[in-house]
Amino acid sequence: MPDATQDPLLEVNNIEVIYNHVILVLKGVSLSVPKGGITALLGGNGAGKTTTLKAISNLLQSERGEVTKGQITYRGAPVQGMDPAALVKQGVIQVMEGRHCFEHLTVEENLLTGAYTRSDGRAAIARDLEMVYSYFPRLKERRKSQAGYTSGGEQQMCAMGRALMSRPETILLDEPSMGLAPQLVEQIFEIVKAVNEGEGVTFLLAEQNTNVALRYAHHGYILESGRVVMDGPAEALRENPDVKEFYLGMSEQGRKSFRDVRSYRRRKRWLA
Amino acid sequence: DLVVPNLSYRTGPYGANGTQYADGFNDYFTLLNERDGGIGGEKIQTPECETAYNTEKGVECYEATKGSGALVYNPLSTGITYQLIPKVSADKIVLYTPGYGRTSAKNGSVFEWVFNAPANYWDGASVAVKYLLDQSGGDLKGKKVALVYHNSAYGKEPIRTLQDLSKKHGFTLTELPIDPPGQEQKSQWLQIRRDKPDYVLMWGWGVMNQTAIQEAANIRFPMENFIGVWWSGSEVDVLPVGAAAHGYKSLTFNGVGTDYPVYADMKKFVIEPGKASQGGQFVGSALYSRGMYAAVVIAEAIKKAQELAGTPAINATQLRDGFEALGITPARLTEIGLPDFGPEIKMSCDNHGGSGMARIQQWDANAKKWSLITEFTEPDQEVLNPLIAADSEAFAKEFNITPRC
Amino acid sequence: MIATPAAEFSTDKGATRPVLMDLKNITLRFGGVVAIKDISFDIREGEIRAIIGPNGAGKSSMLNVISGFYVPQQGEIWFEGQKRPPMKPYQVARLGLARTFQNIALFDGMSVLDNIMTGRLNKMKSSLFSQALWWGPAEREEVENRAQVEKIIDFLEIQNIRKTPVGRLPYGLKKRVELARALAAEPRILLLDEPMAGMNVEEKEDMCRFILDVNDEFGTTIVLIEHDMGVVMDLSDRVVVMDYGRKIGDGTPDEVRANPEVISAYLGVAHE
Amino acid sequence: MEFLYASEVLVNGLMAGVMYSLVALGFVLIYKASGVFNYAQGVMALFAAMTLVGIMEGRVPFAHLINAAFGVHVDRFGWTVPAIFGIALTALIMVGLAIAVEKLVLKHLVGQEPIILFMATIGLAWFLEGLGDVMWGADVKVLDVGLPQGISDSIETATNNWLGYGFFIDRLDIWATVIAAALVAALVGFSQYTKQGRAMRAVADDHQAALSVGISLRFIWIMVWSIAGFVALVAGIMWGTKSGVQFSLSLIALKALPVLMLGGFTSIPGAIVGGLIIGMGEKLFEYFIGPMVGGATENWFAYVLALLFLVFRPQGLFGERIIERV
Amino acid sequence: MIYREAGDFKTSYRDDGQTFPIRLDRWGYYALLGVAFLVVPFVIDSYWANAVLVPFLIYAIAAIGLNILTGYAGQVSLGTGGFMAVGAYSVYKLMTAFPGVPIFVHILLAGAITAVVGMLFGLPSLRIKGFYLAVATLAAQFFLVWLFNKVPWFYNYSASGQINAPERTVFGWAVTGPATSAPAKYLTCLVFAVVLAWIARNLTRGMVGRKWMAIRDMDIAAEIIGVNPLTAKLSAFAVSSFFVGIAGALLFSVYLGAAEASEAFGINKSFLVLFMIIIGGLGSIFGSFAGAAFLVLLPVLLKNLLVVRLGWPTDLAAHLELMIVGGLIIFFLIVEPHGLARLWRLTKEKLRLWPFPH
Ligand SMILES: Nc1ncnc2c1ncn2[C@@H]1O[C@H](COP(=O)(O)OP(=O)(O)OP(=O)(O)O)[C@@H](O)[C@H]1O
Ligand SMILES: Nc1ncnc2c1ncn2[C@@H]1O[C@H](COP(=O)(O)OP(=O)(O)OP(=O)(O)O)[C@@H](O)[C@H]1O
Ligand SMILES: [Mg+2]
Ligand SMILES: [Mg+2]
Repeated sequence: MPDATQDPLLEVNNIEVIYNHVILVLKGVSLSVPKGGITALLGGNGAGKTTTLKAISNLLQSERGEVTKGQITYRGAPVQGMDPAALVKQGVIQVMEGRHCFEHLTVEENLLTGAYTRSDGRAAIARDLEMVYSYFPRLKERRKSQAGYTSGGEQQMCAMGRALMSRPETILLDEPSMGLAPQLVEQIFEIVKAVNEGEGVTFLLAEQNTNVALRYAHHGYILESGRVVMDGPAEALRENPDVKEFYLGMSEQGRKSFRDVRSYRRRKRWLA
Repeated sequence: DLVVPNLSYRTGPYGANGTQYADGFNDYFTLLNERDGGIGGEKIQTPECETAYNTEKGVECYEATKGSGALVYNPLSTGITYQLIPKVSADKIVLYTPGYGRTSAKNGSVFEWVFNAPANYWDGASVAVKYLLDQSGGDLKGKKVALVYHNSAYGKEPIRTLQDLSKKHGFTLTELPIDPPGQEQKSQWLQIRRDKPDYVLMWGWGVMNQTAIQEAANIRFPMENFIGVWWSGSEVDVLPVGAAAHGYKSLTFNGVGTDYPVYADMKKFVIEPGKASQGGQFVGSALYSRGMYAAVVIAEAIKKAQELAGTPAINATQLRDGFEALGITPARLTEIGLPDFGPEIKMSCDNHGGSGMARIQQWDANAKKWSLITEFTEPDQEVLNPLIAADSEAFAKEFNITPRC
Repeated sequence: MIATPAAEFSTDKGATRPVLMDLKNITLRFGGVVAIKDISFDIREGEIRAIIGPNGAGKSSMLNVISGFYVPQQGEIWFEGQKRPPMKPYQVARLGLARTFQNIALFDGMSVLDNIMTGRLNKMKSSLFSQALWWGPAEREEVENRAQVEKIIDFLEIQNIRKTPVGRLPYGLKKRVELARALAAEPRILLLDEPMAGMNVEEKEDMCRFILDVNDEFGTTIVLIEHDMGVVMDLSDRVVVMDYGRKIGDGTPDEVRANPEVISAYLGVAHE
Repeated sequence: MEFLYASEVLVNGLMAGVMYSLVALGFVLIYKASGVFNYAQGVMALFAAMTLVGIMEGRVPFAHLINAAFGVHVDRFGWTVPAIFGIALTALIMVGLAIAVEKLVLKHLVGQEPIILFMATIGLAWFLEGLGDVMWGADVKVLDVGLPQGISDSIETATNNWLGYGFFIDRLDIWATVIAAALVAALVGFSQYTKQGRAMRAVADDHQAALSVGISLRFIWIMVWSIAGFVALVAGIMWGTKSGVQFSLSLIALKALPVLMLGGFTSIPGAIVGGLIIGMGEKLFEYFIGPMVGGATENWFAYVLALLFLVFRPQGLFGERIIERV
Repeated sequence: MIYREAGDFKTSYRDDGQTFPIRLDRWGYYALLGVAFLVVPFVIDSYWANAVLVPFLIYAIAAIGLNILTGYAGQVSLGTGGFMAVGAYSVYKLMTAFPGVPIFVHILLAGAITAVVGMLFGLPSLRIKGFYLAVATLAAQFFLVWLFNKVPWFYNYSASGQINAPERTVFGWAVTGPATSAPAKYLTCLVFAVVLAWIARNLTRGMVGRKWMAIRDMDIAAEIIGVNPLTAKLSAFAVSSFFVGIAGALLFSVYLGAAEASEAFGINKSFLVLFMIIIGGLGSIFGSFAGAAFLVLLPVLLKNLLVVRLGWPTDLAAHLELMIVGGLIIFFLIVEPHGLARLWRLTKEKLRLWPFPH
């Protein structure tokens, strides 16, 4: 199994991100994503997961955010300032949080835009389209409808499928499980696993569903208020008592009912 | 120095027209300054201010220049004129609006500060009708006349006069408004095609003129029966239409072309030394000539005012007196080097509008020039005077003005 | 999974309370797509009613029907024993329905406080004219309602972001603000569309606590769509299961969990 | 007879409508590709036409500025350029303009709300208007690229023989119709069936997502603005030939707006159908009803007509359905 | 750390809701009002009044009006010119028909009439949205101008269709007509601008304003949580038109003194006011003032610089002015798409943190 120290494909070095010139969001985040691995980025709401992913794929500019310190390298070369499209050509594609399908395009057209940067011919693209449909049969049923009118889950599949269509080397997945039925969550992660193992695609995924994420990931980083507070191999994190309590919802006696957590408690912070 | 601001427009929808007029206006004063050292020894300054034919900018220009001792304004815009009439009356500055502006300003006893000699729109309408009478052997009974007009204060001015004239002479009048800028006139001209009027009159400005001439040609309307007001009779209006515009007619109250003695001096003192406004590219054009004509009248009035006041450094009130005592005879025009360039003007305290005479010019598309085809004709004062009296009285009542003379 | 005594209590609650809203034979079509196919179920006073089902099953559409945004081609809605005439959504809101949305529908240009205040719009009656003058009745009313809203802000622990424009908030907090807005309306029925999507366990626990508190303290009836089975099973009194627009199950969590059709269509495997 | 008059008005209205459509097309393209309502489209037509005349007549660009700054007297180079080269050169300049617009304006406004982009195009319109005037002067220019103008005699005689009433149809309008039809066919094919066309529509929906799948916004924008620039050039040529190249040319944008509204901002065929309906409607209305209400109804009538259509179809006749979901 | 809010505690919800929560702002505001009312009238001359301050104040009123509709309620309108014309012609008809009634009453009534007309033209907004609506409002623009041009009753049958404002006085001071002094013009407009800005502020901080903003941000969600789109949109149209109508009435009666519908209230006016609010900042009352100041002052400044100072030919200056204003609009949008108001707020946020960068 690949681990963080060997052959890092993508490296984030102590970056700082500021929105709107005044809001400091990331306060020195470092990550390293090994080639062929699945790396999970965990953390609560507003921890800065999305921001980190956008910093990598250079999508911050359009939100008036900027990386003010630190460095991001892909295959050893810095990517800052690169056109996002150029990055996709290099094989890094992001599945954005909140789906972001092209509403007025049909599901199939959405998928085809994923293949925009490819130049390996129609046949190959058609083959991959079939592959995506085989992963997500529901999409095939809805292929002719405008994406804007499909349900939340269908849109999530569409966004995933669209990314796969670009035959990427690395996929940045932002909250893939959000809004999906439990069965489908497992399915999506199975697909991630299959793509990872079968085609050697590297994944960096931001996830709230720590449970599943840590089951499929090889390595995990935990982010809080813009800082990495913990990282390690997935199994190690799974066993960590703090992670267990705050991210997996387990107490010593195993999973407890949501009905029972009624009393107010202050969470322990790694960093004050 | 004497200050005569030039509120011009060289941009916007009417920039192409305004530029030529402003050039003529500037160049004549440059000529006086260069050749004669000004008027009565006082140089004339013509600080220019761009109004873009926009009333608010016009007001800004007026306010910006009036402090410098401005004597007279000539904004070349009916809209701005209406804006300035109350202001000049309060500030006691002369407003000179030859061939445009408020027609009833001819009544000097109500409009103390406004002059619109040699002719106004109602004069124009009447002269045009007289010409039509001439053309149809002195009788317009049963004839049909269509008026194509710029749908604005300017274009609406002649309507009432024409209505009265149609009653008097027994022709029917059809009014066809065109919204500015007026690039689309298909339906109006197809109406003309259907109704087959004998004559078409036009009160247009800017791109509307040439579109109308083009459309007239498209429905094969005989050009010689199509007559524009003086603002619809410049090269800008006919050149783009090409050969189809041949024979188109318009009113005018000034001469065109460079066949006047004054141009020898103009060439020597202004154009060749490179002092001409915009490099002198429009010298002799219809609008250039009209701008120059306005400058001539103002210069003559200044001269008169200097005589009356006994000092060359006159103020605006003295200039008003100069205007009211102004008389420009054919002899005087010849003396200036512009023989037969404009009608005779005789003004007084209550007549601020001169004789109202105008003539007809016709476009020769082959030679690409205008030629004058009639002599100066008097308008039908019998019809016009009551109209002017009524309109100015209404204004006097609204603004509590007691007639002066 | 440990069975909780709460589940039994809730069964009881579901069976004995009077019916507040009754949906009868609802069918909803979009062109060729049948989003809801002849579904009937009821909602009882004070219960927590969950709707579950795979993606695209028609759950959100169902909420839209209840809140009057979609008009079903067939079917009737009975509210408090009376048939509800055709109504505009804002009229439905006046009956005492409030909701949150699957794809957060906050007013991005406004502060958190203003967003929550909009929840009280049916409680504030001062006229345009008196608001223009401000001094006097309008200001008094504003201050009174502000006090109510502050209670909700305290309750949901979002004091520190009161004045922040919601556009800048992270996902989880947005969800909480949306809940606050819905609560501010003091609704009879609260419709929640995936309120816990994109949250980690700890945050879900908080959210559950809020939901249960609302239900307990104000006796608010709650309709809940959620994909986290843990949450659904622990919280709800009765569950409706939808699949492809059909109803395939209705009953207590335990009954539903044991329903083979539900297992095959949605849960995948018998849930832990 | 009255019927024949009316049908002549109708035919002329249809043709006028085609002329509006030429301008509307440029709007549609940019709107489709970037969700930007490009206020500068009319000015682009003016600018293109001015440049074309300037090149063909061998005018010295910025002559006026140079003269004012250095006290010299330059005006013409003294050569003339054939229309076909002039058009090619102008098209190149419009591509240059597209690149400049992308680099200096759009690039910095990725992901902003439509109204902000709209505003930026207004700034652009002002800038271009000033630039055109400074470069080529504000005089009325005559444009002649060899398109025939004036009444078509053959149609007149043909209809005269057939109906006993000669229809007056401007040959320029016939040309406009042919050119517009060709443009529409080409553009529809492009946007529906090619990869770039699809990418263009994707960009219109969601800038961020488009970026994230590797569509280069910069490329798409340059491409679309270049095409729109070309369409503007075509419109400029037609209108410039019709009524001279001058400031008022930029105002024909106002005639294109109701066409857009009616046809739908996002639909290329809509631009043409909208143009036909508007042209026909306003001409017939002015012809029949105008005289009763005092005339000059065309400006508002076009808008009111479009408004009535919109009340029934808020996205215009062919516009994409406005997606309303929560 | 001169500019700060620390130590400036609010102890009631009332205080918390006030217009200028920071003490320094409040003082600055009072000082500005003091200068505007007590100093400026004594130093103003007719150039400053007619070319700068009066148009600035009038456009600020119109901009606030349009900002209510577009910035707060999200309904883009290009009918401002037409609505200003309604205000102008209403006040003209009222002034000439009832000369005895105080002019302030006429101006307010003109606003009210415009409000009714605005509501009428606001009806399509229930179906039509976004740029479609913007273009649809042009129907109002063109139709209204046509109407005032065509029906002689509106211009009292004058020969040319021009309307002229007769003289009317307030406490013996002429505020309309040619004899009006510069301070009188200025003060009249200032009173209206201040009172209307205050009303706009009240409306936008209360529930009405929230409903408008809710409709703007997400109309469907707003309707589902209980906003009646009909009343919300129509009230926005009404209030907005009321402001715009007053601006039109002032423009005609106090500022220009004479007007003609198609020239003074053409489509350009609609665009100009829209530019003002976008440059100034959508959804900001301060922004309305800033935008009006920017677009009134900049051309005057540029003209004075290029023509008066540098002595360039006027046409070249006018063309360059277009280029510069156009370029500056783009520049400002790039620097801060949310307008001058946001730029101002960001500066303040930085000042608050100063000397620390974050
Ligand atoms: N465009 C923006 N402008 C200002 N602040 C922003 C912006 N986008 C995000 N933020 C702030 O950055 C912080 C981190 O946000 P981010 O979206 O990266 O969190 P996240 O970890 O992805 O959270 P979630 O799990 O809720 O998606 C948040 O506090 C948020 O308020
Ligand atoms: N306005 C609409 N027009 C067309 N189709 C629609 C519309 N709204 C919903 N649908 C379709 O109806 C079906 C049900 O959608 P709905 O959003 O209710 O699903 P859901 O159960 O909420 O799914 P999810 O869990 O993914 O949110 C989907 O197939 C969707 O594409
Ligand atoms: Mg996130
Ligand atoms: Mg849903």
